[in-house]
Amino acid sequence: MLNISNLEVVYNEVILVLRGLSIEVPDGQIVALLGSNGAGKTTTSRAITGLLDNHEGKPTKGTVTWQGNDITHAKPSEIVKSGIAQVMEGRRCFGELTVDENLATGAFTNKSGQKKQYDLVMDLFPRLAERRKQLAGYMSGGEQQMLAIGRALMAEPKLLIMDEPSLGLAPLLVQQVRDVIKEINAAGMSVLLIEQNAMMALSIADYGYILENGKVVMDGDGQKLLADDDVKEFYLGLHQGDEEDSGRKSFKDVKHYKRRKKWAS
Amino acid sequence: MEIFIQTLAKAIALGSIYAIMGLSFVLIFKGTQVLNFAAGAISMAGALFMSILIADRGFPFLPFTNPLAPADGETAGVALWIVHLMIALILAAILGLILERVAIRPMVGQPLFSMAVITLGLEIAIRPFNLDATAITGRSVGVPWGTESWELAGAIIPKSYVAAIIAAAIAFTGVYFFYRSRFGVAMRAVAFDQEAAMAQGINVGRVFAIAWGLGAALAALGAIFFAMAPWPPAGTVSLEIHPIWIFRVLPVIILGGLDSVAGAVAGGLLIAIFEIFAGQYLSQWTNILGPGYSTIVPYIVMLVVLLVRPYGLFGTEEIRRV
Amino acid sequence: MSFGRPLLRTSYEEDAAILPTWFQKGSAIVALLLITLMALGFGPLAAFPKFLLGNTWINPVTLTIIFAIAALGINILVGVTGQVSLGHAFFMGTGAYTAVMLGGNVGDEESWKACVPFHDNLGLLESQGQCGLGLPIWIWLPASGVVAAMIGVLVSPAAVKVRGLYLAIVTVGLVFIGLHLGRMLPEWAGDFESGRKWPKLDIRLWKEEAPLVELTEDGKWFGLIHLSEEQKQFFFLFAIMLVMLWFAKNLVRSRTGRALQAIRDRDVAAEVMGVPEFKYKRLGFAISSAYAGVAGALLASYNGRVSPIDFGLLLSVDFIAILLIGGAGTIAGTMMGTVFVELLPDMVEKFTAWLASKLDAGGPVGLIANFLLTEGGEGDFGPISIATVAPGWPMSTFQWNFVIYGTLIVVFLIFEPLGLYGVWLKVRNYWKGWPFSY
Amino acid sequence: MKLKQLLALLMALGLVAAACGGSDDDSSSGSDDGDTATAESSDDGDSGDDGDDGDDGDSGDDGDAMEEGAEIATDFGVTDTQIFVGINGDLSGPFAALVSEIVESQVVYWEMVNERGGIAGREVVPLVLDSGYATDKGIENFEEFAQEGDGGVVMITENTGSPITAAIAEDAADNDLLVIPLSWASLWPAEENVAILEKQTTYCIESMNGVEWLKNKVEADGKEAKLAIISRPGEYGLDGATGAQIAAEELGIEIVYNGIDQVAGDDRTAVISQLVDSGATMVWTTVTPGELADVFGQAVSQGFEADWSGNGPSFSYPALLPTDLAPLFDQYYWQSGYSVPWNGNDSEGMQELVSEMTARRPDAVLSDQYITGWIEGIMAETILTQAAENGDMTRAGVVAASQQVSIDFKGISPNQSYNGAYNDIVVRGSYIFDVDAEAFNLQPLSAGEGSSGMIPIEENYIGTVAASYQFDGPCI
Repeated sequence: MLNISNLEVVYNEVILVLRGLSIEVPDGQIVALLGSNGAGKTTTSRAITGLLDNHEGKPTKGTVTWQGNDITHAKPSEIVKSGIAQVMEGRRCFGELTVDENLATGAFTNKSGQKKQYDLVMDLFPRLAERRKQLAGYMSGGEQQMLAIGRALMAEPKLLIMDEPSLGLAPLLVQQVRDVIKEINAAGMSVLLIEQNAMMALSIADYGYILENGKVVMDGDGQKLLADDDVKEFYLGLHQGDEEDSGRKSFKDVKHYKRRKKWAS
Repeated sequence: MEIFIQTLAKAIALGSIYAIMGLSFVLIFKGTQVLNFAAGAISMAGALFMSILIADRGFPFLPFTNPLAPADGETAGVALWIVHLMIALILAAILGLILERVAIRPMVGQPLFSMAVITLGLEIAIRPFNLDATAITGRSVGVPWGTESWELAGAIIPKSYVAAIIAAAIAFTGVYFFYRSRFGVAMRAVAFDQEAAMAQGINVGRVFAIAWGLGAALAALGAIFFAMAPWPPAGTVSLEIHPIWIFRVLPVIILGGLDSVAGAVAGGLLIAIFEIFAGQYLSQWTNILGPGYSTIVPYIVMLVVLLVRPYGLFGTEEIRRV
Repeated sequence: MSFGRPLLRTSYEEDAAILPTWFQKGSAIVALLLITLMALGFGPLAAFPKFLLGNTWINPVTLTIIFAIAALGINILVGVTGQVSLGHAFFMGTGAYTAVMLGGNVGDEESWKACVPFHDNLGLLESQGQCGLGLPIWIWLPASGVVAAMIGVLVSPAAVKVRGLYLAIVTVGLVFIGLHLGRMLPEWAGDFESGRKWPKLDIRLWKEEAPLVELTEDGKWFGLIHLSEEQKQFFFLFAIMLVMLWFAKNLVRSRTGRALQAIRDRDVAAEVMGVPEFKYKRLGFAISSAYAGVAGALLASYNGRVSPIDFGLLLSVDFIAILLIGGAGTIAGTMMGTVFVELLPDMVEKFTAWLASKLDAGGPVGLIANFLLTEGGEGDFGPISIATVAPGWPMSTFQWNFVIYGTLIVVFLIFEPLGLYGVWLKVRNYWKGWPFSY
Repeated sequence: MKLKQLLALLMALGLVAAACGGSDDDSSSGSDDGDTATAESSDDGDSGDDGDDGDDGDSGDDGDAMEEGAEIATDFGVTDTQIFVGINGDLSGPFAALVSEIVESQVVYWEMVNERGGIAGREVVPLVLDSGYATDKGIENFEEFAQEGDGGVVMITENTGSPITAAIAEDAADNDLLVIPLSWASLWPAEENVAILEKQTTYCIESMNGVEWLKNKVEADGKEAKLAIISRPGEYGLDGATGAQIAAEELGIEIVYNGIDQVAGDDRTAVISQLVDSGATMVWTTVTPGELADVFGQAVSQGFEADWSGNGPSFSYPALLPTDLAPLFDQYYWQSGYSVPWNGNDSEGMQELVSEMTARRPDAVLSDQYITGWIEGIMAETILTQAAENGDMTRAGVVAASQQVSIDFKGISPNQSYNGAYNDIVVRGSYIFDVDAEAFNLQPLSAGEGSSGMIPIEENYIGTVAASYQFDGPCI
């Protein structure tokens, strides 16, 4: 179980991004972390995986614990070794490496299980099996996303952090990614799903957190959040009373000042 | 005809030395995104290690002497010499590791040119030690074959030329296969996207260390073969090793493409062939071309190639932001 | 003016002001005042540089001013336009030689030795080649900038084709071609190592004998104030630097400056937004080269001598070091970087000499000196030998000076990769948020 | 508005400046000696430290000297107890290894002089600065030596390199500061360079002697004398090559390859190929040891056989004889020089040098560079002593004294005079050595044995060309 409590993260020693964030990812569950741009979602994933250093950020308060061990200041390689892998935002495939080599990098900490995981990934993504010798840089966005997920799976993680896996993908592909997540989860892996696409995320999440300005402002079961009015209005873009039009509304009518989020009052 | 063969042999031998040096640059650049301006200092230190081992028979501040070294006044046999060469390369690699740990590791993720200036600082700081160690006396690397040469169809080909070509071939093969190994793939991943590589659990620090260790060893290899008899320092380790890295090898690695192993070799050979052949066959035009014209031939070749192929012959076509 | 709220800008003019805050205005005034008094040898103020740089501190400081002008140029090219160039030395050389050709004395009987070149025996070389036209400074100084700028324009197409490190190395080629030209044309360039001499920095109206403003003799200026030759040159060059500084600062905050920065940040995006990439890269090269040319001309003039070998690759590399140590892209950073790179070696040298003089002083300083320094006697240990020659261990102070200098560069960049400007930013941000840390 | 403020500020500054300037206007040279004047009388320089912050090196100006300094007039760099001399050496640059040995022996020389009571009862303190062979640093160091306050010196006893010497020549004349350059180029007899003291044989004359000697050797071996000249760009190369050309012209030797200025850059293939093609039987080089090793090594290994020699700095036994080329140098190269090699004869001067150096620096390794530093020491001592006798140890007085002296090197090197027309006083003798790689064996001085491998063939050799050539100024 991953447990983040009261985490504060400061960039460049001046910019406070996370202000006492607390979330939990129980084993075997899919947890969604939602929020608009700049809410601190990606920072959260960096804080878990130890990548804050690259961005001049550091956790100043609070802890991240993983299966009882404090990993707040652990090195990325140690964290991956302990069973947390991530699919980074924007896929970040190694464009100059072939598909096989990309997958090999994913198994860097998992030398013994490399063969097993490789077969698993090839089963999961038949597309990749067709393009094993191709340079990753020349593949389409969807294929790259699959490669990125496959690469993360190569480490045989117990927790998979996915940062915006649906970003920039066609709806059909989003659907596919969603299915893959479910499949992975069904195999016993817990997933921390960081998304802007709240609909997609909440539809499969066991639990969800909504982040604003570096704090959790709302949390609850996936279904409960989906049903929440504020979530509907601000994250799903649905307006109350417009429901029969199913989301079609003129933005002329949007008067934000009229409605305040209840957590902001 | 003899002249042509002689010239060709010299060009290929010089190209081999350029290639070894280029490989050192490429390895470090690809692994750590650092353009290593300290290569001159590191390589000269490596050559000094060789000289100290084989000529002084041990470091003065250590209590024991080198038990393998040949007796005073004698030169080592080829096998023994190669053993010494290996030890010197290992010492150079250790120096590379130390420098990486002390000066480069804390800079992981910093801009390219900041790192380059760090290496420049290292070069400035290490150079006096090299100067002090060579002082005024010529330091030999104890080459077994000395100034001996072979005759081929009337052309005189020094054995050192052949040795340099063999060394470059071995170095190239080694680096080529290294790049296909587990660590090699990790290194290329780090080169492409450091953060993504970290996210895969690749220990970037270790990759940096390996790149610098190997790079330093290659640098020392280049310097040791450049310190053999027919080359300018005439069989000695001299401060002339410092400038060759910056002044003559830069066009080589740029021509080949900064991040290409094959490019380093091709660039080295191409530049050396142009340089040596221009020196040999255009010498009657010196009045027009100016004294020492062959020194700028590499740059002219580089300019022409780059205007046609902006990322060198084998470089990756990607805009590197600096 | 908004005291106490430095980031509150109520108008565009205020935002684009040269020195937007009262603090900056104030510190600029204080700095000017301090520098002026220091150069005039105002007792307590001059004691500080004297301690760091010795009695003749004004010479290295003046040299630093000249380097600062060139550094402003490279900042415009590398820091603002984002084109990494290692060819700055070449442009400085261009400016220097332009100045020599135009400002060097006419080769008549009574003029300088430079006009009667060494190489006239045996018909080895043309004899009258090394003479200039004897024009005054107000012609040769701008001209050297213009000529360097024109050559910069000629080079600039390469920047569109080649990028990043590749461009940096291509421009290295320029430096070597420059050196080669220097070797090929000794009748123009003078001897490769010792070069050619030429008249000094005086301001003349035309070619008359007595200068309008005397800069190369001790004496009174305008009947007002007695200054030494060094002080006069210092103030003159300092004034030129201020003008160049003002221009550079204005450039950065103008429409052109914004276009250049857009190209730096993402040239393709800038092009899409209607900023013509080639035009502005060309402009960046032209302006930067002009600065280099002017600095080169002043350097030649201040040294009294110009030779091809002075404009080698290491000079160019110096400027990259200046930019990075100072913090690329900002003028304040450039200035700080110049001071660091140009004056630090001198300071280190003076420091070790001072330490050596304290060897017998006792007290903590004496202890440290005793620990570090050795005279080479029995039982006297320490890494630094103060004997003049010390082959082997311990090494002489002269070699240690370089070790210390190199180490300082490394240590500094490790602790502050953003350069001196980054240090300043941290301090400023700290006080901005004080007493809240963020 | 902002501009106006700035202007107002500048005006204010100007006023302040004027006020400050006015206050110490009467002290002749501005700020620098304002505070030293007060410290003048209190301390009398007890310690011999050579830290150049000069905490106790008080310099009298004219007035003080008249009162206290009795008969001897002084201005800068000479106090009642100390004489400061400057050494502007390359201690970290390309020639650091050579120059640091030169400087070391000069320091030893002053130690010896001081032990004998100094000059005119004053201790001689050498101040050492490092130029790194960079012109602007060299100029900066010169300014430091030339200052008219603390840290100023009365003469510069060593100034490394022709370029730096050329750069400061004019300022030296302006400041009346006498300079002994570490440069044998024949540039300094010109009238403007009165403050630069040429020492020993010039490169030009050395080349004349060397070429003549080579010609005799080649012809004695039954070959036809065909000369190749190779030199590097710069005064050194030009001066040496010019001398060789003059000799060839006078002696009617055919120059089959004229490589003046050609040894430039890092790649010398062009020079080597032309040299090998030329069919020369004798080669005169004016290059550096590294360049010689390259050209010589490759030419000889391509089967080029000729007798080689060159100006002194072309060859360096410690740098070249440990190399694999040593047997080839032994066979084909003859070294030329300006003085007897280390322990090369029994003359009084040489024995003094050997015993003093050995006693004071037992760990130093045998080297001929000590001779150069020693010679500079002898020159400076002779000149300063003359100036003291004249009762004028001002800088101008020292320059004047340098024009009166004849210097006796006591058998180390041909004696030298500065008293007369250039053509009459120029030193025309040089030394020629056989390179003996077998004998070469460098040892610490204390070992008392070892050899540089330079076996003298000709001492103070004056060829017919050099003997009769009329010098009216520099060769080049």
